[in-house]
Amino acid sequence: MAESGTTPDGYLLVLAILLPLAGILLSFLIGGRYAERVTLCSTPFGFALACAIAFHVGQAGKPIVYAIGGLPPPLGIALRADGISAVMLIAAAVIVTAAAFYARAKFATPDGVRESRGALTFWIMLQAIWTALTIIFVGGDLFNLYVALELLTFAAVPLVCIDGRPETLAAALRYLLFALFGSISYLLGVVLFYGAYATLDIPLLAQRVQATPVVWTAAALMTAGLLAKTALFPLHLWLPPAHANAPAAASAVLSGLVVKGSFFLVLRLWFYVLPSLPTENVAAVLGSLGSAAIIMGSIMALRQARLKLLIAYSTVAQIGYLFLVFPLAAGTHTWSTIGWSAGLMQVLAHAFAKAAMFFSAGVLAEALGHDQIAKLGGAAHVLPLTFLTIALGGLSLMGLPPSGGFSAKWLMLQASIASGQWFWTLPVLGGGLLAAGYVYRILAPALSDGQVTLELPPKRSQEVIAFALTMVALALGFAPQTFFDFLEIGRPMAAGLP
Amino acid sequence: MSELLFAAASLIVLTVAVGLVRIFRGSDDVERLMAVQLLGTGGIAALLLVAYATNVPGVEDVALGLALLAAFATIAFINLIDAEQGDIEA
Amino acid sequence: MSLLPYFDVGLALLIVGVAVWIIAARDLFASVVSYVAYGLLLAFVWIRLYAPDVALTEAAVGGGVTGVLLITAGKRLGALKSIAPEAQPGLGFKLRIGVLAALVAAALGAVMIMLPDPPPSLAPQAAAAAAGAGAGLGNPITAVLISYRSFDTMLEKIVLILAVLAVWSVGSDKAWGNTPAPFRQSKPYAPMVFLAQMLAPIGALIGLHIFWVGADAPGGAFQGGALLAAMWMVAMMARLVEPPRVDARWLRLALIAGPAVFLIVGLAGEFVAGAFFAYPPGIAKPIILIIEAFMLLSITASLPMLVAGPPIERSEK
Amino acid sequence: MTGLLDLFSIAAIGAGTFFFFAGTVGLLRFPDSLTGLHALAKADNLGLGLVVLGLIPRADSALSALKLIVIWALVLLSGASTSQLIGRALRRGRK
Amino acid sequence: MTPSVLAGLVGAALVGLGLYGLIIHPHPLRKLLAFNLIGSGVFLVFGIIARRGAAAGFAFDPVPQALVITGIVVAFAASAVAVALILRLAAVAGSVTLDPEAWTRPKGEDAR
Repeated sequence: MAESGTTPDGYLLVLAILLPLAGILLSFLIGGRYAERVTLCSTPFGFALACAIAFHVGQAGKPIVYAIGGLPPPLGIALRADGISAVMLIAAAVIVTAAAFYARAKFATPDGVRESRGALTFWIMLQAIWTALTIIFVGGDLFNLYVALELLTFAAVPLVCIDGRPETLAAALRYLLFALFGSISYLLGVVLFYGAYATLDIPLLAQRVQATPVVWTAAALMTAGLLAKTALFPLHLWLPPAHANAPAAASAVLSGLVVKGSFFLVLRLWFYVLPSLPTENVAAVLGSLGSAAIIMGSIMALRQARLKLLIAYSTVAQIGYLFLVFPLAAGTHTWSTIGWSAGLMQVLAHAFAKAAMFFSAGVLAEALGHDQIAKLGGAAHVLPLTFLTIALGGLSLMGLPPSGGFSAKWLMLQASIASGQWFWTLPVLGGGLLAAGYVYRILAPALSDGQVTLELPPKRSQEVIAFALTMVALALGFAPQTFFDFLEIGRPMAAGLP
Repeated sequence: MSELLFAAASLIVLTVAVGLVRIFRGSDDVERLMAVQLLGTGGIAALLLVAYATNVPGVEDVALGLALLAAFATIAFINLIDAEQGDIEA
Repeated sequence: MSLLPYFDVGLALLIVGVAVWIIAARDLFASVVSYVAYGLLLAFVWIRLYAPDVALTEAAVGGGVTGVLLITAGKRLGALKSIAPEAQPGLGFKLRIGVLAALVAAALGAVMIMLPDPPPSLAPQAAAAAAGAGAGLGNPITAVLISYRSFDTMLEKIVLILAVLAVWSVGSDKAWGNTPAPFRQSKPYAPMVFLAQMLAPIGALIGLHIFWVGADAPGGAFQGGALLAAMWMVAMMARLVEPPRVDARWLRLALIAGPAVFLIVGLAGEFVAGAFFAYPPGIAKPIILIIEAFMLLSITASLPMLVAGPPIERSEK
Repeated sequence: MTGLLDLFSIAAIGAGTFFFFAGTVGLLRFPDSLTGLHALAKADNLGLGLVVLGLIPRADSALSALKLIVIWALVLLSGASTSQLIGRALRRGRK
Repeated sequence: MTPSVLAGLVGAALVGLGLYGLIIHPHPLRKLLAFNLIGSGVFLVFGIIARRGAAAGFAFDPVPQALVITGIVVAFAASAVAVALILRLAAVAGSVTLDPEAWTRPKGEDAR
């Protein structure tokens, strides 16, 4: 199951990491407006590399591997791409590319200056988020993943406070403190794993782990740290101010992708490092926290006065759904596969829908000069495409067909019933109803007859980018069975696969 | 021989501890600063003694680093104290 | 009965005592001063754990440069009189958090006692690799950092670059392209200039020495770089030199030199040695020294920039 | 020969430790803590010098021995300069 | 009690103390000091595990020792970014409060 040797196509993994990494170094050196050009030039190549990786994984039907420096674990570090890595790589490349093109208007270096603070920071940090996520998705070594997590934090925090207002600085600082607590807790778990088994390689650990107190403590510490970074209730306090105050292009990446990075590592930990442990109780705790997040996040979203804060609280709720994967995909039952598909579908559907929502909120705030929900009366008549995007994205958040969100929630219901854990249907359905409530709160005034004046005409290209992403979220609802089979590639407990 | 080195180190660490009490009780920033500097001196002595007794290689370099950094931190502290007392523009 | 166990227990009590003080001290300054003392005591523990490399890193980066970062922060915060810290939390809250923290510490302490015996270790593999395909480095830690786990080390340099940019990015738009605030407002008096003039060159020499011996003895690019960085800061504190402009091309080049050279060598490895980040046998040691030299440069450039803070507008000076 | 060197080491380190000890006793007995600290600084620098002297015969190499001396010189240098700096900061602060 | 076990207990105590300080101190600079205490406690655990792994002629397992060097540098970078944010917040807002209510409530509207 766990091969440590390099596969012939493994070099693709190194290239996928080194491409954006070289972009960071080049941008930092030559600076100025070149940082933007470097980003825009490298994103298509990154997308192509992600597709190539997915193609090779699909063809081989097993993970592709690269041992860095030709040194196999445990002494060396290995990179590994399986089904979920490949899918996440593609999602990240698409959303980062979209954010880059969306942000061109706001983060262009002004004429007459060689270099500006906001532009240089945005373009380099965007590439850094992309680099960090790539490593997280293909990393096979727990300490290497720690460095990638830190990279992600250092890239994400400055984006929150890029416009320098006091409330954004306070939000960024809170975010940083939560993230640092998360990293150090994760790191403590990592060292305990090393102390118990003298390796940090995921497949090697999976072969060796036993249910000892040291392993449980290590897993608990790592999980707690990752939950703080993923903003799972009750560690969600930092997320709404941070995501709501960042510029729209950054919010989309933060909400759509960055929190998924740490969630991805929670998946790796429980389904790839510890699949052999009896984890029913852990799954129940994570599922309960997720359920609480769905309900609390949705209720908070209903109460927000600002559109971006509403969308940010909606992220808190949608993150809750992700954690239902733990009780619903546990073990090797036939329903586990359904639960697994549901969880990954939710990751993808939320990533695209939420990025589209934040992009739309950005267009709206720019055009109207505010994002107060109470003052949206009639706004849909002047910004039809933007509100269509919000409505379609909302469809996915609520879980109505046809959308990726519907597939995800439908599969969750199926897995709950098939596994006899009917109680998980309550948060799934309740969250859908509450989501309908908060999406209605945006759309109802906007579709009414009020009069709004545009301060600035909306940027057509930005509206189109948001709309395109929302279409991806809808298209996910039509994903064929082969797509779900692909997600099973390399999963240790996959039922019915070698 | 090593026992004697340990004994000397223990005694010096004890005096270091008394210096630390000084930091705790001292009401004055300058006093606290001097106590830290003295802690550096005693700490280096005790470190050398223990490392020689337990055969840790390369400890001279560690002590060199500590000596440099003690001076470095002191300069930073003096800048801080000067700033708090209102930097006089020269 | 040896004296050493008593010594160790005394040291342990001392460290925990200082840590309690750092948390409990009323006044921010007292807390920061104690942190510097704490860094020194930690170096002691690392020596007791037979880890002179880490002792040096902890003393230089964890204690020294972090201490100065906090001191500088305290200084700049002190200049702003209107800082209103919030009310202290209530006793009940403190009690509950205290119990939680005590439980975490107790659980962790129990786990430390329960670690498997005999302990698993990669030391045999590291020894075998060093003797065989390894780079012929006498210091196994340097071998791990630059060879077996080179990928981590390169990424950590990228983290430093991002941190520098993050620090710069909190400045104002108008300040971009200027220099960070000087470490000291007024002209220093003669003894400080004298001390800096003596200390900086000697310290730089020591830093270079520690870098140079790092291939075979405790030391290396991290430790040497941290000392060189400290000496650059000493020179800036005494106003012998001023902080550079954030858009200075040489500064940018110095900051990226380490990871960039690492990246290029790593790419070349695929063609020369058959794998990314592999070193061609035979000339591995000189190549590693070249990488380390550029990393030394990047560390020396980045640490002072992290302490100096964002660029400031001319009028703010 | 070794016995003689050992004796030298013991004597020097013992004397050094005594100075550290005496400095601290002085600190506790001086009425003004600042004068006490001043006295302690002198005693400690001497103490470190003696400890270093005692360790030199035990150093692995000439380079290590040289480093030991440099350590002491560095502490003396920074101690002397910082005393002046601190004194100045103090005069201004307590005026 | 071996030095490793003793150091392990010290590491555990430091993590607990730091956690306490991180949560209860309202001032972000004090929180940062507490974070550094947790960090040093975690690093000590690395040191113990390295020391326990002494084998094959090494007095320690070099892998955890190398990892901790990376960890120390990363922790320093984190502290530097936090300090920059704290100072900037103090300069533009005159306060370093982290209370989200102080910042997120829109003018004239009750956000709760």
